[in-house]
Amino acid sequence: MQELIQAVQNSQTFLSGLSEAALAIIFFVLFGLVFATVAAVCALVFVYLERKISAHMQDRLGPMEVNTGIPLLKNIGHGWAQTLADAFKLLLKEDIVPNAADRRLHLIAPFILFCAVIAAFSVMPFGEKLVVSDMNIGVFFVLAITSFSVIGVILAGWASNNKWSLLGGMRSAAQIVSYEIPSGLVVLVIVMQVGSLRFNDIVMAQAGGILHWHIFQFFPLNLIAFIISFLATLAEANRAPFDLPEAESELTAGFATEYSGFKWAIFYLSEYANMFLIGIFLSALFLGGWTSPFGSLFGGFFDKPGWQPVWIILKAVAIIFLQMWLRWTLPRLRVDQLMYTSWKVLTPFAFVTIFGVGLWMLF
Amino acid sequence: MMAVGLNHFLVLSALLFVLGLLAVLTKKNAVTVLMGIELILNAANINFIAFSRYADTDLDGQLFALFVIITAAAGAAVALAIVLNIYKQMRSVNLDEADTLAG
Amino acid sequence: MSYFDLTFYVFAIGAVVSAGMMVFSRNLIYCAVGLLFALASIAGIYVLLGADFLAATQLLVYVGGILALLLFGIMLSVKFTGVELRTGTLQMLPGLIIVAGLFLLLLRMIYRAEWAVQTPGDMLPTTTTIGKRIMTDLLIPFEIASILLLIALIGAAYMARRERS
Amino acid sequence: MIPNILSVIVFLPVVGMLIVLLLPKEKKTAIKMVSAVFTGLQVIIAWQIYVNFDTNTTSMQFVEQVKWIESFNIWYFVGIDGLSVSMVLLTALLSFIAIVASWNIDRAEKAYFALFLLLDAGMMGVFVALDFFLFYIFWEVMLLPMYFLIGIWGGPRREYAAIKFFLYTLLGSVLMLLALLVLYFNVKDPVTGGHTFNMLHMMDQANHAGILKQFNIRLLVYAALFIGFAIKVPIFPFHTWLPDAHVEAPTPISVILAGVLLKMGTYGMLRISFPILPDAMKWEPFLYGFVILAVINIVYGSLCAMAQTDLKKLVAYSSIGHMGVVLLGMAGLTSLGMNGAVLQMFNHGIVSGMLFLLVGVIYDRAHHREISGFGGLASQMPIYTGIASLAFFANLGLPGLNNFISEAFSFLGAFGSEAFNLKVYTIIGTLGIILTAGYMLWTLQRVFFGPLNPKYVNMPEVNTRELITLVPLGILVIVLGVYPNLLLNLMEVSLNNLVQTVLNAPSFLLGMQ
Amino acid sequence: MIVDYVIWIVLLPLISFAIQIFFGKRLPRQGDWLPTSVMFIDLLLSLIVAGKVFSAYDPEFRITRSFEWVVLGTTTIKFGILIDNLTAVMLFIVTLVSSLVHLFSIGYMHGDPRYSRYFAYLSLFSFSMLGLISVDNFLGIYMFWELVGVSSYLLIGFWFEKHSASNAAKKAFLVNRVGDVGMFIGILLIFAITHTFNFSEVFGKIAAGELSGALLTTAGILIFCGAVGKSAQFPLHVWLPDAMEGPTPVSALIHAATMVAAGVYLVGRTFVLYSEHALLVIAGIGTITAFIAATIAVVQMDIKKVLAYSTISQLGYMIAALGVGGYNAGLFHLMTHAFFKALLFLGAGSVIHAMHHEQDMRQMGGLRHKLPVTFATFLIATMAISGVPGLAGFFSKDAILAASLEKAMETGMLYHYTIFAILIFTAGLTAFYMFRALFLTFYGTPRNKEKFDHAHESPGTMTIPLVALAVFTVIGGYGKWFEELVRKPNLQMFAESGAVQDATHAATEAAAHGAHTIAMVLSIAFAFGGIAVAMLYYYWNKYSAEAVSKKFAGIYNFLWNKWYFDELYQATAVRGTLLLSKAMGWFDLNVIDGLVNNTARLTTLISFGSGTTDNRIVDGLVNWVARIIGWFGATLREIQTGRVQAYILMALGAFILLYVIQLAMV
Repeated sequence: MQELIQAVQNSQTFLSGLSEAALAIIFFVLFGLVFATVAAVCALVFVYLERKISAHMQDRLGPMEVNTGIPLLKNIGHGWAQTLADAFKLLLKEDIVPNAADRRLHLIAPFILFCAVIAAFSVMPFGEKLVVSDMNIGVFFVLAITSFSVIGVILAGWASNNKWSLLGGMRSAAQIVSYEIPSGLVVLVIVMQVGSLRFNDIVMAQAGGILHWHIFQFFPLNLIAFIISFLATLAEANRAPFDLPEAESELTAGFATEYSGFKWAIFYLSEYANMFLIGIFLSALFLGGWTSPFGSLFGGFFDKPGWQPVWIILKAVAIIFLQMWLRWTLPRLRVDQLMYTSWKVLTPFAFVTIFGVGLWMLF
Repeated sequence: MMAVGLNHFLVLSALLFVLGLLAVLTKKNAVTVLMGIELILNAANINFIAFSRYADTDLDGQLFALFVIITAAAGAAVALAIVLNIYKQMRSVNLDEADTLAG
Repeated sequence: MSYFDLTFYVFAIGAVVSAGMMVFSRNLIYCAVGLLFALASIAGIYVLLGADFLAATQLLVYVGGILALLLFGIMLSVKFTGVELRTGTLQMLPGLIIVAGLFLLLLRMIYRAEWAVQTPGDMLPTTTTIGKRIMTDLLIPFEIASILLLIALIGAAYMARRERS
Repeated sequence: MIPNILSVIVFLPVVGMLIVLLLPKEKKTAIKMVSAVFTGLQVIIAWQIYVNFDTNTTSMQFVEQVKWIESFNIWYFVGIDGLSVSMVLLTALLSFIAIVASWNIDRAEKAYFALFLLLDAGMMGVFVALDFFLFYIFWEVMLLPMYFLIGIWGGPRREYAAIKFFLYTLLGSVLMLLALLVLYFNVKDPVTGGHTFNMLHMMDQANHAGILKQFNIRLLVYAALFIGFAIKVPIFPFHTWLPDAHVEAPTPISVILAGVLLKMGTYGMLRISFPILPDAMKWEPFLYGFVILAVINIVYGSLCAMAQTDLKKLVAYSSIGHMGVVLLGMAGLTSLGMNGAVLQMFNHGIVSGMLFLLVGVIYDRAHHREISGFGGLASQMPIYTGIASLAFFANLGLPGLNNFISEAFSFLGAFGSEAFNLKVYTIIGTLGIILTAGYMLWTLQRVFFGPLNPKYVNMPEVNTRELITLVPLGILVIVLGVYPNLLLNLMEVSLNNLVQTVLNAPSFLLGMQ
Repeated sequence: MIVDYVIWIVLLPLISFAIQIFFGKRLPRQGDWLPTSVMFIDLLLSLIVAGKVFSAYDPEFRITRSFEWVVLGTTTIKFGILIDNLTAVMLFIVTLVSSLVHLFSIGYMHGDPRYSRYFAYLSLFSFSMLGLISVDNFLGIYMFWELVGVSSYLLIGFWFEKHSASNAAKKAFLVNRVGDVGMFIGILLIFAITHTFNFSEVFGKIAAGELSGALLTTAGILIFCGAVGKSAQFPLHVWLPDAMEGPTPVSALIHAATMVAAGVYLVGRTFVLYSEHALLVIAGIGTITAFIAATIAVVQMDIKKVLAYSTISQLGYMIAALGVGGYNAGLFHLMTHAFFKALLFLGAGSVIHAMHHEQDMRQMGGLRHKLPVTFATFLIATMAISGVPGLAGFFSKDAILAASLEKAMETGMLYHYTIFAILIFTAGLTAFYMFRALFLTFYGTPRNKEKFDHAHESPGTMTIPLVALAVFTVIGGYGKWFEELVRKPNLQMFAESGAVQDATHAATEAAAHGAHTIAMVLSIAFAFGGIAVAMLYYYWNKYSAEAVSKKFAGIYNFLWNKWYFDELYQATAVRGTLLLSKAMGWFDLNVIDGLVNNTARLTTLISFGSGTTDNRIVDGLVNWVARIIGWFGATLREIQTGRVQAYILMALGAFILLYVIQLAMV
């Protein structure tokens, strides 16, 4: 950020006259918008993906009809514009706010949730250079920011002034908080191996082909760590097997019941953005991030900087597919089972992996 | 406004400290008092870190701030448990009602 | 106005305003939200002061943990939902006066005292040095802190249990 | 010969007391046995002292001197000479006999015997202590158990008597404390130059410094000491506690009270006031006052005795009379008189001890002490009458029995003293002999002779336990009567020395005028 | 060698006393044979001693042995035995009478419940009497003096069930005690000056003039007091008649021969001590006692009382004799009196024994046929005591009268003449009352028929002593041996300057002879006069005694009540001391104790006073202060609202305040 400002200042454009601070503001706004749109777009894609995959899993077609008049695109078919339609629907839909609810909170809650997820992207390594702010405490920052979402969930639950949403909010908050612990611990395993919190350091540690990926190091331990991390982050995103709070049968849409229209879209969007975040986060940590699986096999062709974002996104999509897959196959966990897995299964195993890796590294 | 120096941070922390204190002093609800306390602690942390930045090189200040955060967390947990117990006991958390220790 | 000053003022004002909101607002939740933004902006200020690790811990612990806790506290300690959460204030006037007096004193102190100020070095990543310092010099406090947290955990759990049963 | 025999004899009863305290309350006989054993041991040790006592040195014997409290130069300084050896023997003997006599104490035996042993230690301590501070401490230690012994196990008006006794003696000991302090601060320790409690240093007039040089101060100190000891003796105006204390105290306690405690007053005077302040003692008004009081004691005591209806009160008043004789003997400042006085202290201890035991015997059987209540016991209890008449005749000074010798010597000493003309007073004093004979025989007649009181037709004869207490005293009465040298040559040398030192002590009188 | 005998003579009775008192009951025949046999052994030993002394036949005969009893610095007290002619004679008399009395009491006391103890007391008495005689110093004599007193007390009060007996015993002892105290003061005086008790040393000091003049007389008189007490002289004679309560043999032994004689012996032993004036006093008291006793004896009806008063009067004679310088006359009379008075008492005892303990002569009469031996011996003794010539009594009484006449002639003082006159008159009286008693008991018609029939002669054990004594009464008087041996001691004998023969002795010899014949004539005349009058009243019953007593009722009652001495003493001394003691007792109880209790009450009052003031003023103050503090407390309490925030507020407020103040100050 600092270098950018310097560059602009001495670029004799009309902008250089502005004070550093003004420039900083401009850049802030700029980056924010960029990310918001990128995330939004990806989310829409994933919504569509999810609808199609879940359909095919359940041996049905999923959305096929919705299409647009745009010449090229219309012949893709397969209802590619479905999410667009949804998005437009939500945008246009009347935004109902329960009368006794706390208007302002009702408004803020979704945005807090959304910001938390989007902010995490600023650290994600799409390529060696392609990272917004190459923070030294990258991984730790992600954990910190994601914990914001808890607040958002609680406020949403509370602001909609109805028992179910409150309980849903509370329950999901509890779930997010309790799953934060195993995910935090597991991250520790990787950080121990790499010795640094910067994403790029972690990724570079895994350069050199699929065999160097962390998932395969210290054989069983890192794999367990990956699984724990996958499940924990899934639970944090209130997805699939852990999506009790939104379980339709009991708590309708959980904390989001009273939301409709644009705010609900925001929720929906942040959920999928969260999925995408998880994908990138896990691939960076375990699957070698932007390094190509082939390593120096094809003369390091695939390792060129250009391929780096492709690899990381591919891996992310794979993880997302895995998540969706899980969602539509596994039954929902009961609340006590939910808590049980978190405290009695994931956390102990996380400890085991930490100790294991720790000991292993000593010898 | 002159360049942001140490004094700015000190003023900021003083201000936050004062606001936290005000919350503690004036708020009726126990939880808000707890919030006030958290704010005071953060104000103190700002001081620590400011001095660790401006006054000496190694990170003693920051370490200390870290420990403050840890203890604050523990403190908040216990405080909250107590507040909830008060609530269970007296059906309300307003501090002015919890004056059984009155002289 | 340097970029640095700007961010400082942004965060400072954010913190003060939200702290003010916390103090003066009637609605409990608004207090909580006020506190939330205050803590977030304080995290920002930490970053400005080169304490990046601390900023992250601040966010993680305060915002993720304590604030969530407080919110839970608020919700659990309300007789029945739905009613506007009013929290009055006590002895506001005297409080204000005393607090203002204190603030003036603090200011006087700040400006009178000659702080042994050094020119700040550049912002180095602090995590490694903190990690090293904790594991070497401050091992014992660190262990004690862990025990403290354990105790707090058990204590809170115990009280909460009794509270529920 | 047992090393540091004096500490042993003083602290033996304390050990006994501890053992008694440890024993459970129920084990009554065990408690009694323990205390009997310990006092018995004390008698044996006393016999050791008697045998090993060197009769021809005037210096202190069996001396033990250990630093006790550095800062105030207080020493644990014990030793005995002719004056105190008889008292030590008397205390040991009477304690043992009193223990045997208190065999049928039925209330709180454990406390009783513990307190008794403490009292015994206190008494023994007083007689052996040569450091004024130590003397004072034992004086007080002896006081407390006595209060309880009278106060708890006494007769109907015991509290009154105990409190009166306590307050009286306390007044006395307060005055003594004042004197103690004056002496402490004004006597230079020849060795260190600082203050000292050591009596021997105090006796040496050279060490007197500071205000002790002024004569009126010396008189004041002497007066304070005199009153302190007078209460104990008791001398005429301060004596009213004695009859009450005796009447209310249980028999063994009144044996000890009469046998030993009274002697502490006179012993105190001989050990402290005479040698330390000889000129104050020789000051005409004081001395003649002393003699007049002694004579009053004799005559007044005998007359009051005659008027009593209670047997114990009668014996109490007779003790006052006999102590008057001791005082008279002392005042004469002749070797004969002094020896007579100290011998009288011993003999009176034996005789009054015997009398109280005898009264105790009747009291245990008839549960009352009214002389008129008895009558004609001689026919019913011949042995008891025999011993009683022996004691009665000894008390009225029949020659051939111990009291006569000491009374005769005291009177001879007083009458023939060159230093002062006590002839008239002694003659009045001899009146006491007639009066004593009078009330003694009168009592003997009313209690023993005449027709047998129907109430006591089947009064049991004196039993062996009582005999154990009475016979040794009886033997002593006769033996000392016939051959008093047994004791006299023990105390003779040191008493003559005491008399000489007091007689030719320099007088500060000159300084005053 | 002789000394060892004497030591044994003294100690044997003590040993028998010890054995008798402890094992008496268990001995065969209750142990009466032990003391009696011991007494006879003593008699034998004293005969040997007497034999030795007489064989030496030297007036200066003197053996002493002593040992150191108590050494006290300068003064050493020696105790020892002194034997000279006087001691020998006295030993003989005492042992003789004592053994005869022992013999007599075997019969007399037969069947008494405390038979063995009676003999124990008798041997105790003998021990103390023998000790008294043989001791050589003042303290020793005083000690035995008291022991004799005690034994007499025990014997008089032997039948202590009888109230009168124990009263008499007490009276005897106390009166003796009064006398003893006088003697003790005398001893004190002597010791104070001479620093020794031994007779010879004291007399040597007197000879050397250390003790002289007024002091000497007072010492003499004081020592004489002892004699007055013991020998029942004028002021202290009241106890002897009452002493008759004891068994008659006791009276015979103690109140006839031995104990009462102790006084005379004391005067004799310490004769040198008495200055002229002292002797006057002694003579005076002696005569007064003789006269009073004789007059009282005339009217007595109890046989033992008569004899008691006659003893007192005879003792008066002896003391008077010594007083007038008739040294060996007095002591000779002592010896003879011991024989016939003991005989009279034992005779009376057998009469009483025969009449089953009847002592009142009015119940007796005409017993001469019933008790022939007793009558015969009683008659001899009566003649002897009345001074019928030929018998022992005559010689000694005549010697006394002669001595008093001689003294009168020598000093020519009216005082001595009156003494002589009174003595002569009492001699007559003696004869009268003795024969009166004789006639009342043995002659005339028996007044108590029933008792008279039962009367029978006493058994052998009782009659033998009577006969023995009768023999001695007869032969005792003859022979000059007594005069030569028992010589009147004088100062020179003891002066260090060695014994100077008494030159003046011969001169008085002639004068004495003249006085002697006059005295003899007068005494015989009065004796027979008295006998005649007695025969007139009681033998021929010419005049009735009752008529005379009625006519002279005043005098009669006066005499009958023993000159009201008892009442006098009772009123003055006894009741006086009792009253005084009651007063003292009361004084002690109320005044001194009162004082103490009042001081206690006073202190309680003061404390009450200070208590009330205290709790009104001080307390008031305190309460007031308390209230203020309370008020402050209340006001301040408002601050303690219980609300934590309020506290913090206050704290901060205070902090700011302080800060500001500090600033202001700086």
